[in-house]
Amino acid sequence: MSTQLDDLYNDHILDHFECPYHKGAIDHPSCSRTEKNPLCGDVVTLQLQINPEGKVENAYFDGKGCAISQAAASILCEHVEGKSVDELEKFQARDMLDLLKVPLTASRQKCGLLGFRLLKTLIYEQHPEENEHSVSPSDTLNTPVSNTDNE
Amino acid sequence: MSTQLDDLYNDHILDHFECPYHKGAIDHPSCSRTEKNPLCGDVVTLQLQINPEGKVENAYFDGKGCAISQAAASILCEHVEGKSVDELEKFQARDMLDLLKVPLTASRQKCGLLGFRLLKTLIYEQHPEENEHSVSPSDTLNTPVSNTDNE
Amino acid sequence: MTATLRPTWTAETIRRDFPILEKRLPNGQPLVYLDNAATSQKPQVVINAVRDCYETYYSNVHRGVHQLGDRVTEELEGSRAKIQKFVGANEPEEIIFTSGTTMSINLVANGWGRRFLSEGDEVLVTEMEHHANLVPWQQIVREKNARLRYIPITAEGRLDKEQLESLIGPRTKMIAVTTMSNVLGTINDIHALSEAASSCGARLLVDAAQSVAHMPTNVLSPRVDFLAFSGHKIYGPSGIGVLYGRRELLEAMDPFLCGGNMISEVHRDESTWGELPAKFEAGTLPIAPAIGLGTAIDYVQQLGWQEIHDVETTLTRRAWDVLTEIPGLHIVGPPADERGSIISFTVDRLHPHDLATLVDQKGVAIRAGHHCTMPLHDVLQMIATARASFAVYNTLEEVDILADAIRHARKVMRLS
Amino acid sequence: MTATLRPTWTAETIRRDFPILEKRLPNGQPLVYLDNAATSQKPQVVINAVRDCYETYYSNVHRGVHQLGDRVTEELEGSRAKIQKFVGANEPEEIIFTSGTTMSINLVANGWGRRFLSEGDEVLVTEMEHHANLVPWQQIVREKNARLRYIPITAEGRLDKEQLESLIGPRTKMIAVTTMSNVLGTINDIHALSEAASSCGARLLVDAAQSVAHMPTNVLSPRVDFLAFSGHKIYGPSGIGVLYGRRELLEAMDPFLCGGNMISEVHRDESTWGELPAKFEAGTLPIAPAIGLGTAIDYVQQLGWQEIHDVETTLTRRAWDVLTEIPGLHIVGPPADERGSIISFTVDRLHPHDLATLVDQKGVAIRAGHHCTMPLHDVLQMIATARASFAVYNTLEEVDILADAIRHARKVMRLS
Ligand SMILES: Cc1ncc(COP(=O)(O)O)c(C=O)c1O
Ligand SMILES: Cc1ncc(COP(=O)(O)O)c(C=O)c1O
Repeated sequence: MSTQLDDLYNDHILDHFECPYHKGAIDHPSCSRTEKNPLCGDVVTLQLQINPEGKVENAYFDGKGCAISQAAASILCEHVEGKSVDELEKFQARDMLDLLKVPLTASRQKCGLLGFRLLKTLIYEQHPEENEHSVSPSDTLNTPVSNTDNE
Repeated sequence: MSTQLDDLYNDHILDHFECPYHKGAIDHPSCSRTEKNPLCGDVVTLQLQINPEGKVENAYFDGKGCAISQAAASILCEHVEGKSVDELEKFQARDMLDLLKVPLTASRQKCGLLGFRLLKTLIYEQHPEENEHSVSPSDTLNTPVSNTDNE
Repeated sequence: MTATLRPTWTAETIRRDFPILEKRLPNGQPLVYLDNAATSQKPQVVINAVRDCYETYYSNVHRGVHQLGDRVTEELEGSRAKIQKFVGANEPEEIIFTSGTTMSINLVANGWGRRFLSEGDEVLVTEMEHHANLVPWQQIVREKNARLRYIPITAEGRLDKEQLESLIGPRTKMIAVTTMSNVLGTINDIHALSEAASSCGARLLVDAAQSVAHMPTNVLSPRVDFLAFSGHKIYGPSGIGVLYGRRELLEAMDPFLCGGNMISEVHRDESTWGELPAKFEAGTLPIAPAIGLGTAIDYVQQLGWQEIHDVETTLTRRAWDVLTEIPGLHIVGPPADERGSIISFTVDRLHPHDLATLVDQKGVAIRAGHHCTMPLHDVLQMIATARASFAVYNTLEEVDILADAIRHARKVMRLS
Repeated sequence: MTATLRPTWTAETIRRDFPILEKRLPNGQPLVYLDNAATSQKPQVVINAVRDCYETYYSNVHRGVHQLGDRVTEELEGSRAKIQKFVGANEPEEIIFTSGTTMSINLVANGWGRRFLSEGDEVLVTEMEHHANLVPWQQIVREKNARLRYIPITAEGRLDKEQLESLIGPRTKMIAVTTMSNVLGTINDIHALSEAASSCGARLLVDAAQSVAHMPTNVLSPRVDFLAFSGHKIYGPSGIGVLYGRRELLEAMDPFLCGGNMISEVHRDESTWGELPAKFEAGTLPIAPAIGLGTAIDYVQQLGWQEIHDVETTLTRRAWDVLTEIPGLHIVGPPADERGSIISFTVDRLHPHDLATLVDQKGVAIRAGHHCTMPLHDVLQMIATARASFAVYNTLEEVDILADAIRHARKVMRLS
């Protein structure tokens, strides 16, 4: 149960939050997508430039929201560049959380995985035919908690 | 809380149940009314013959149901005969329960008061103008428990 | 999780789990609780689960930006996952927390019915349904100019399969049926009904309120579209119920209750709905009861279905034997071996309410009335019946006490 | 019953009544619970009332042909009578048990709205309503081709009375408004709204979810037609709520949920409805939570409204003072003296979710988000706010811990 939260906002996260990697827009992205977490209003746009060999040459994000969602998107962009679409298909939510290097409580995982969800959808759309009979991204992207709002 | 139920089905009740007083019908009653307790299916019809002086000359009931509802209707008929409408207006649920001479739990009071409810409505209808601004019978007839059915 | 912690148990050992069974009644008698079909008693573990929630980690769920919120959400979602496995559903999102069976069925009648029923469509129910699985359908078919039709029962209180064949057809859009009659004890053949539903493309809703504590529940074999039950009849807390619905259907349906939690975005004049299960869980859930229900399900699974079945059929057979010996006593419904642990009966010249009051003097709690099945009682041509219903903690001695109490009642009423 | 058993009490003495407040959080910190507007903690007497119900007299209500049934019905109806007096209603039959505020408002929107709203009619809400008092109205006005209109708020977060004047008219059929905003803390002038409603012949529904634990509730002066609240925000169990409705209205309305208990007679194709309150209480009620709510109400009344008000305004003023000293912190809504014990705020360059997570490290539970008031947040031009809300058991020290934790959060986030 207990998670040591003191480490959450460490230099790794805060550096990415304050000086994000590739925050902005690509002129002619191969694909682009925006998503919102209505609960906290986090918004992230992810844009990829994929070369004919199926490699991500450029990854940019834009958005606003909590430090976790924005830092995670920045860390994600840094990570995916140079990776092939095939490699990224194997990239799991767990791997994303590992990349953040900080313990996220269930309730904050949705923030940490917002950019990742976009990535998975974009990658999935690269091979829609192939994936026809496999699981849809929404099946694999369920975070542990259905993080809806209530009081 | 605790009520000694052993006395409930005593000779007074059972005699009235088995050999009811004035069970049947009057040919030309002054007023007549039937009511049902949907919970247990008890049905009672009460008929009164009221003379010009406002005295109940004859009271008959008919019906079927549990011993309590039927015995109580019989006891009621015995009691009201010879009483004036004015007297019966003052007759309260508490008085009816006293007449039964047995302790009724909240849940069985509806049975014991079924005939009484009819009486109150019939009496009330004798003077509708007078009563216009007073409480309606449904206000005064609420038994302690709303004895509806559920499981 | 479902490992048998009690490889062998008897009513005697299990009774210690239920604090109320050790108490004396106001009249000083020990309690003989035979009203389990109305609601069951709660084991200490369930009572403690509710208390522990309030005493150690209570807060609101799904808002866990704080530690308590994380913990309570984890517990609630853990309970949902238990229920998912318990009913054999594919995904936890198909499990909706409601306030009870009644609410679950109202949700479907409104959320599915208002959208998918049209003029001339037919909803098929049975003559043995509880009002909870009748009145919501009466209301929605009236609104939609659709029609409610009844699968009749045989003289022995079973569904009439031949009539079923002739009732289903292209207009049948929903078959809504109980798994176990709360009066007759009849266990319905859900396999046959599932096949009937698929043969005509209808949806199948099962009201598992009565069966869920007594036999395994599985929504995939035979496949059902909706399944409803209440926590309070399966040794769980009061105030919590469950609706299982297949994902595609839940996604296609309109929400029922509206408010917080069930939305994605609220604008001034319109809103968009949240994802499952939130879409159907408006407002603050019954948090502690929902968590307690998870504990109750653990408890039942630890007992084991075979063991539960053995204990309960022994009770039911004994009851059948000793009750049928009582002069003037008539049991409704199928034979002892083909029913759940419910026995409804009448005694000649002894009104069920008088009977219930009289056996109560001996500490025996049974029920009398129409048991929320007026149409069934019309078919039976009875106004009311008395009902004894058994649970895992009842004993053969209690069955004998019931029989003695009925004999005593006859004596008091001058019938013997 | 409402005799002041504690003529003087302080947060310190009262804290001992709440077992959770003595527990440590998973991270070892003491709990500073400032999320009371979401849900409040439970005193031992309430926890025990629920437990005692299960351990000593639990069974189903309104079927008391046995002793347990009589007892549990007496307790439940006793709780209803307490609630009746608590809200100042004329009759216990005007008190409907529901699963919560959300359910209560849905009941009115459907049971009243479906019958009494017509094309062109208007339902008036405010910009500060909780989704529970918005989305049900959105749905029913859409169904009826009626219209939802909003009473705007002023820059300080109060209802704009001049606008109110111009909004009401002959088409206004319902005014549905919160007694206290769960974000701004604003306490609305129900007197003025009650007059506005009678001036145009509209019904008035008040959502008392936020005020009910903090100030007296009375449905007769000023007169309101419907009043809704939840047990879990007034130190009561989860899973229970209340709807008060005036008898004439409840009698004229259609039922909402259908099933057992709410009927008088069920025939094959139609049913007749039971009397109040049963007509609106379909199915098995949340029995133990309903009884526990009665105990919670006793508890609050023993504290006394004046005492509660004094304690809570002291907390709110202190919070105002210490929070406004924090650089970049902005409070939304009216001044400390004119609000309930709720303070929502933002901190420049510190997202409310990050803030809530960071203060949680210090054991402080606050909330972050839109608090189920998206239209209000649109008006405020904010996506989310952080919210601290106080109850009788909070202390001035806790307020200071909150302020320190926010300062610490700013430091961690490199803002100071
Ligand atoms: C003002 C207001 N109305 C309604 C609600 C909904 O209450 P519940 O979630 O208990 O149904 C809340 C709290 O969530 C509230 O603050
Ligand atoms: C077969 C059946 N269906 C539905 C219900 C209704 O359940 P609840 O009252 O818990 O909503 C019951 C019990 O009351 C029942 O026996």
